[in-house]
Amino acid sequence: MDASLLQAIVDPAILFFFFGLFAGFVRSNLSIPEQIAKFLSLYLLMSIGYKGGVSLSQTGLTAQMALALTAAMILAFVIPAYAFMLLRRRLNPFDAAAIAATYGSVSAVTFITAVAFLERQGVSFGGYMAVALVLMESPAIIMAVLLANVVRSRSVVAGGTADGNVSVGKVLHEAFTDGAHLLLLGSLLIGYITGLPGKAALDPFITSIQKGLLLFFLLEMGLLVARRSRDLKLDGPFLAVFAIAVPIANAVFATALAKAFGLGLGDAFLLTVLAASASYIVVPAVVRYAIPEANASLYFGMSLAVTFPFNILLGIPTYFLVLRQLWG
Amino acid sequence: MDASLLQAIVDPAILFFFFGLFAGFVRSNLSIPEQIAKFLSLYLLMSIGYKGGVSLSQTGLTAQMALALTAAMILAFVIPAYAFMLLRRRLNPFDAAAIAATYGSVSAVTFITAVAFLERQGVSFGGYMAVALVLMESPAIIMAVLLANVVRSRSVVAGGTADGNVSVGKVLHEAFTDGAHLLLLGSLLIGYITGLPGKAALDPFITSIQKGLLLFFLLEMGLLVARRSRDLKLDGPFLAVFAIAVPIANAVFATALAKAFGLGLGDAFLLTVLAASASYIVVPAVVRYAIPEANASLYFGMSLAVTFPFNILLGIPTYFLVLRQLWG
Amino acid sequence: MDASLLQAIVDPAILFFFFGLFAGFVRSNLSIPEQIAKFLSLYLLMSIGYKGGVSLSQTGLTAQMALALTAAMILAFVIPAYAFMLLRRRLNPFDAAAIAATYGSVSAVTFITAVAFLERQGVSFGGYMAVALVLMESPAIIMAVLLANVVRSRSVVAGGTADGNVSVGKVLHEAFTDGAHLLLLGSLLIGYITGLPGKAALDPFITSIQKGLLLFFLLEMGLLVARRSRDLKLDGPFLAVFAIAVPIANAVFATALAKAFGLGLGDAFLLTVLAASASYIVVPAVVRYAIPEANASLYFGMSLAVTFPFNILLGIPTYFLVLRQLWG
Amino acid sequence: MSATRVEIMVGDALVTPLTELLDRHAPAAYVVVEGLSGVNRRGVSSPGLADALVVVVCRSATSKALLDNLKAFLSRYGGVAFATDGFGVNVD
Amino acid sequence: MSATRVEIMVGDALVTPLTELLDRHAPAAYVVVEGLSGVNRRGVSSPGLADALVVVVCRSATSKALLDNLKAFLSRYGGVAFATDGFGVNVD
Amino acid sequence: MSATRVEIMVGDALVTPLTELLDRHAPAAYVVVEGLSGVNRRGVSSPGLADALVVVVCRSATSKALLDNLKAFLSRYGGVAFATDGFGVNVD
Ligand SMILES: Nc1ncnc2c1ncn2[C@@H]1O[C@H](COP(=O)(O)O)[C@@H](O)[C@H]1O
Ligand SMILES: Nc1ncnc2c1ncn2[C@@H]1O[C@H](COP(=O)(O)O)[C@@H](O)[C@H]1O
Ligand SMILES: Nc1ncnc2c1ncn2[C@@H]1O[C@H](COP(=O)(O)O)[C@@H](O)[C@H]1O
Ligand code: NA
Ligand code: NA
Ligand code: NA
Repeated sequence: MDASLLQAIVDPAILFFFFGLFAGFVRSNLSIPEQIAKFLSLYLLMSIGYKGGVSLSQTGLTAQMALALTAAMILAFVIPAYAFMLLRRRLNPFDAAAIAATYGSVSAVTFITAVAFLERQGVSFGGYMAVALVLMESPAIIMAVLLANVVRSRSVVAGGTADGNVSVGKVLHEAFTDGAHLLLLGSLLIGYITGLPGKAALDPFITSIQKGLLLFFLLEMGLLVARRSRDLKLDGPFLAVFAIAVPIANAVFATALAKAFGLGLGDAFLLTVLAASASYIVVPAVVRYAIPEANASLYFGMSLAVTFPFNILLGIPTYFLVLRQLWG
Repeated sequence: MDASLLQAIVDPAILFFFFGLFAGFVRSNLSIPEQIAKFLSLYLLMSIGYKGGVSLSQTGLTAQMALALTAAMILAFVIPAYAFMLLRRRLNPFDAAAIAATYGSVSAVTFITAVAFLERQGVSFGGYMAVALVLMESPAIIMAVLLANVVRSRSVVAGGTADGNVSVGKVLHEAFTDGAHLLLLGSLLIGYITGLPGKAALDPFITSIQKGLLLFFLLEMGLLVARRSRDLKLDGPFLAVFAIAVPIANAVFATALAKAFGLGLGDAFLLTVLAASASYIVVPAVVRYAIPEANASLYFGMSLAVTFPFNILLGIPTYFLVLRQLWG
Repeated sequence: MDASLLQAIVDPAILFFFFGLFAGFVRSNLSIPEQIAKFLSLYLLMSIGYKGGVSLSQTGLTAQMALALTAAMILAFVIPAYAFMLLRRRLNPFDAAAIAATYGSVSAVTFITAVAFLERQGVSFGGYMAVALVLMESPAIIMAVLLANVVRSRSVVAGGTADGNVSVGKVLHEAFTDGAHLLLLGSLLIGYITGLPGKAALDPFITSIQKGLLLFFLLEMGLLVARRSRDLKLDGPFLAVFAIAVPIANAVFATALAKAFGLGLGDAFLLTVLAASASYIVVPAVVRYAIPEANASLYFGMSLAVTFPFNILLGIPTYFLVLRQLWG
Repeated sequence: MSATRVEIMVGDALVTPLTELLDRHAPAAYVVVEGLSGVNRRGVSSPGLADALVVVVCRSATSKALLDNLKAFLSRYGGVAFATDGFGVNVD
Repeated sequence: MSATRVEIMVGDALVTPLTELLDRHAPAAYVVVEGLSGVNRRGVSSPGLADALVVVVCRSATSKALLDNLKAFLSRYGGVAFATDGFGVNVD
Repeated sequence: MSATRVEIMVGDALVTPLTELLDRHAPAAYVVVEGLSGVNRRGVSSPGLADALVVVVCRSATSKALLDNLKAFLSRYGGVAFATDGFGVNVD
């Protein structure tokens, strides 16, 4: 690991994540108030979306963008499908569908961390990657809920009751109107409409102080991960391996696709990080309602307590090293 | 509507208000945490008041200011009185008094939006207009509570009980010490005392990031308006018409007064917006306690769900167009 | 008091503390939401610690620093010991131990206020004084809990039960892992590691908007002090005198030590303020659990409602005047 | 020991007068949760108009007088209360 | 007067469908406390996955139907409820 | 089915040891509301010294042992609890 990478890891926000882990493990009573943590996540989604919209308004629709978004859509459909088939061998269909949705979708905070990392490396990327983030969020949820519904109707045919069936329309509505998701979409659109003049007025809020707010959010995430990993019981190595191996496989898949589509280094890196990331805000909130049969401590715990820290601490620098080699 | 007006409407904060309306109407679970929303309102009141106080410390007491404040006081007494007489024909005296207080008083957020609008238009105005805002807040409440007390004592004479009577002293105390109101007053005073040197230190907080915080506040307002307007049952067209027509009438009245007093365009515009606005933070909080007989869903609902969006979306640009014509 | 001192008192943040006092005394319903207040305290601790760490990374370990920290450690052990002996004459041993811990420890917000005061006076000081703050926080707590444990075991010997005994290890753990304390330590360390490049990215958050956030924190403190001082019943003059006289005695003691050790004016002033300050965040939170027999309204009330406002309003300017004379 | 618990739902704006009323009865303990939505299906969370939940625990002996006063208060200003008897720890 | 109080602990994500269910029974009052940790010892407070406490007060007469519906809801989506009878003020 | 509900008011600083105690009894569910004012009329909301409300629902069978432990805990550290019996949904 060279000097610039080392310096990248000593980013204060990432160190506060480590510190949160430490505080959680020594059972400190340190905690970020609930509503502040929720607001910080809304703030981060808003600023991602808004900045993405603004860049979009500057570049317009380009070939590079069309390619990147096509690659994102492919990943968004293929990952949850293969993850479900893999999980189905060991788990009941509800847990399998829920975990597949989690890993098929993406993590906005992992994305922000990757963007900050790229900026420190001085590598450019397209503002439309925020659009890729938005596009990759929902398909996994929808596929998972459809699968769960199929399972439920089969058990009805087999003599069960249909009580549990959640209509597809209702779930599409849930997935689309989920607060976090909708805020991202809305901010993207507003960023696109208001463009650079709007951004100038908002910049002190969405750019200058972002690092400080991200720091508190990552501190809270560190605390949560520590608390969660104490409770997490994965019953054997399968799920533990899954939570590391599948992100890596997705990263490899995304990198290959990016190479095949001829994306630039920055875009390829962000696509790789998105594919490797697992959702722990939007998807759990929707799935808890849409697939209540699934065990939240599994899908939420794996994503938050294993995959998120793996990506933040090891994944991001490693993916970057490898991609720089391949693109170099 | 010319280009500069159109651009004014595509202000990001206003678009987030629209977005909040949309999210509320599609029943998204998007929400700004309660305590954050409360803090945002305290922040906005503090920064209005403080900046007003600082401008005051720069200009001192001028003739223009004396004229503007006199006009504000006239409006603050006349509007609730005529509104009560109008409402009394259709409603019980408690609802009439509560709604009159709401429309006789002012909305700080509508004022902030109007100030931001003026700044985008490059039109100057007196910092003392924040003083006008403070002056116009209380008289309506006090008049309404006095009216409600009169009604209560009459029903006692007519055989009722005097239990419900709220002493005038108590209400004056409530109106004066209400948190939002007092914070505005206190910040005005502190801004006046500390002047420009104090403002320099606070500027990054009260000016640079204000737009971003206002954006979240207006998003929350949009969500609230959508939720409120679903519940609002106005029983016939009278109150719906009232909630649009009275603000327009007040705007006309204020404009005429401003012209008669020879105020400048900026001051006249802000006076017009203040007169047209209805309170949905300070007055409902006081009236809920002081006139509990009144139906909160009426006075709060009309003000928040009808008059506030009307002023933000149509009123402000329209008043400006008209005034620019008249002052032109 | 000369002009520059007067101007120092008209600092907006201090005026908002006065305003909070006023609002509390007229029983306004003004209040800063709970979670916001908690977040503001985390924010202030983080930014103190982080900035301290960054200065430390710039200066490295110097003789001046070694002297200042030695003086701090002496104060941290001597003050709680003598305070306990003094208090033990009038109070039961649990209250005596709890109050001794409170006055033997330090107040981070008093420290921030003193730092802002120094900056306005243009007097320099060592960034390592944040380390002194950290060092002075814990010894008092640990001593007090040990004392309380001794008292409990004696009463067991005398026929009581040992139920109440809190193990020293547990208390050391509590004192060390208390959220506020740990955050200060962690931020100091992260500031030290990331140095100036890290600070550049965080500066808009931890420096530019700090004054504004401090203002809201002091407003909340003013409200709390007013509410607390209404409830505070000190049963005779002893504790009231203690809450003013002991801080002054500690200030004198710290000033003498600073002079003896040859510290510079800035460092001596901050050491004096630290010694004079009493904890009202960290210590009460730990003591409430570790010495539950003590009356929280005494140790918390005296520290918050008497000593904190005394230091903020009179102590800081007075200590400065005296020290400037002595160092002049 | 025998104790009574009274739970009150009112508008946020009424918390100060309500707790003043409670203090006159010196209950063993109470806590106030502010900033809620819901009361009377009219409740609306807004910076100016949210609801609150107050939970009071007191000795059964003192609950009658407290409830009488609460009744007058809530009928005057609006809001709902609910009382149950049960077993208390440290409620004396 | 005779009243029933139902207290419900569920995941935050379920508050909207739950209050829609409650509204169909027109209880005298309810309040919602969001952003909590704890339910079922699985509760985890996170920006995406916290728990909520809903306190409902209604006339005893209407509580039976409400509880039947709640039972189906909570068995379907998870969560716990608890009902007691007691004395209510303004619960009619 | 028959269930018991225990409501506890304590200082915020005591929430961690209290929930560790609760976890040993494996109640059906509990939630924690932090940052409150009010307990014992001494409660003061401050960044360092607020109160908390913990609501626990458990099977009636397990409530006796829980209450005994709670009694010792609350007498040691301060705070108040209240228990009632009632009807539970999903409490087993
Ligand atoms: N959100 C609320 N908070 C407190 N009191 C309310 C609320 N909504 C209505 N009320 C009062 O509750 C009483 C009965 O309300 P309702 O049964 O809904 O008509 C009336 O006196 C209202 O003023
Ligand atoms: N934190 C939670 N919030 C709401 N429901 C939950 C939570 N944890 C588990 N559940 C649900 O509660 C039910 C019983 O949980 P348990 O008894 O812990 O297995 C299951 O249907 C879970 O889906
Ligand atoms: N705000 C509070 N939170 C938790 N416990 C408290 C609080 N105030 C007092 N206590 C404790 O409650 C017990 C009885 O308090 P009291 O009856 O007010 O003297 C004592 O052991 C106190 O330590
Ligand atoms: Na993924
Ligand atoms: Na008006
Ligand atoms: Na001290």
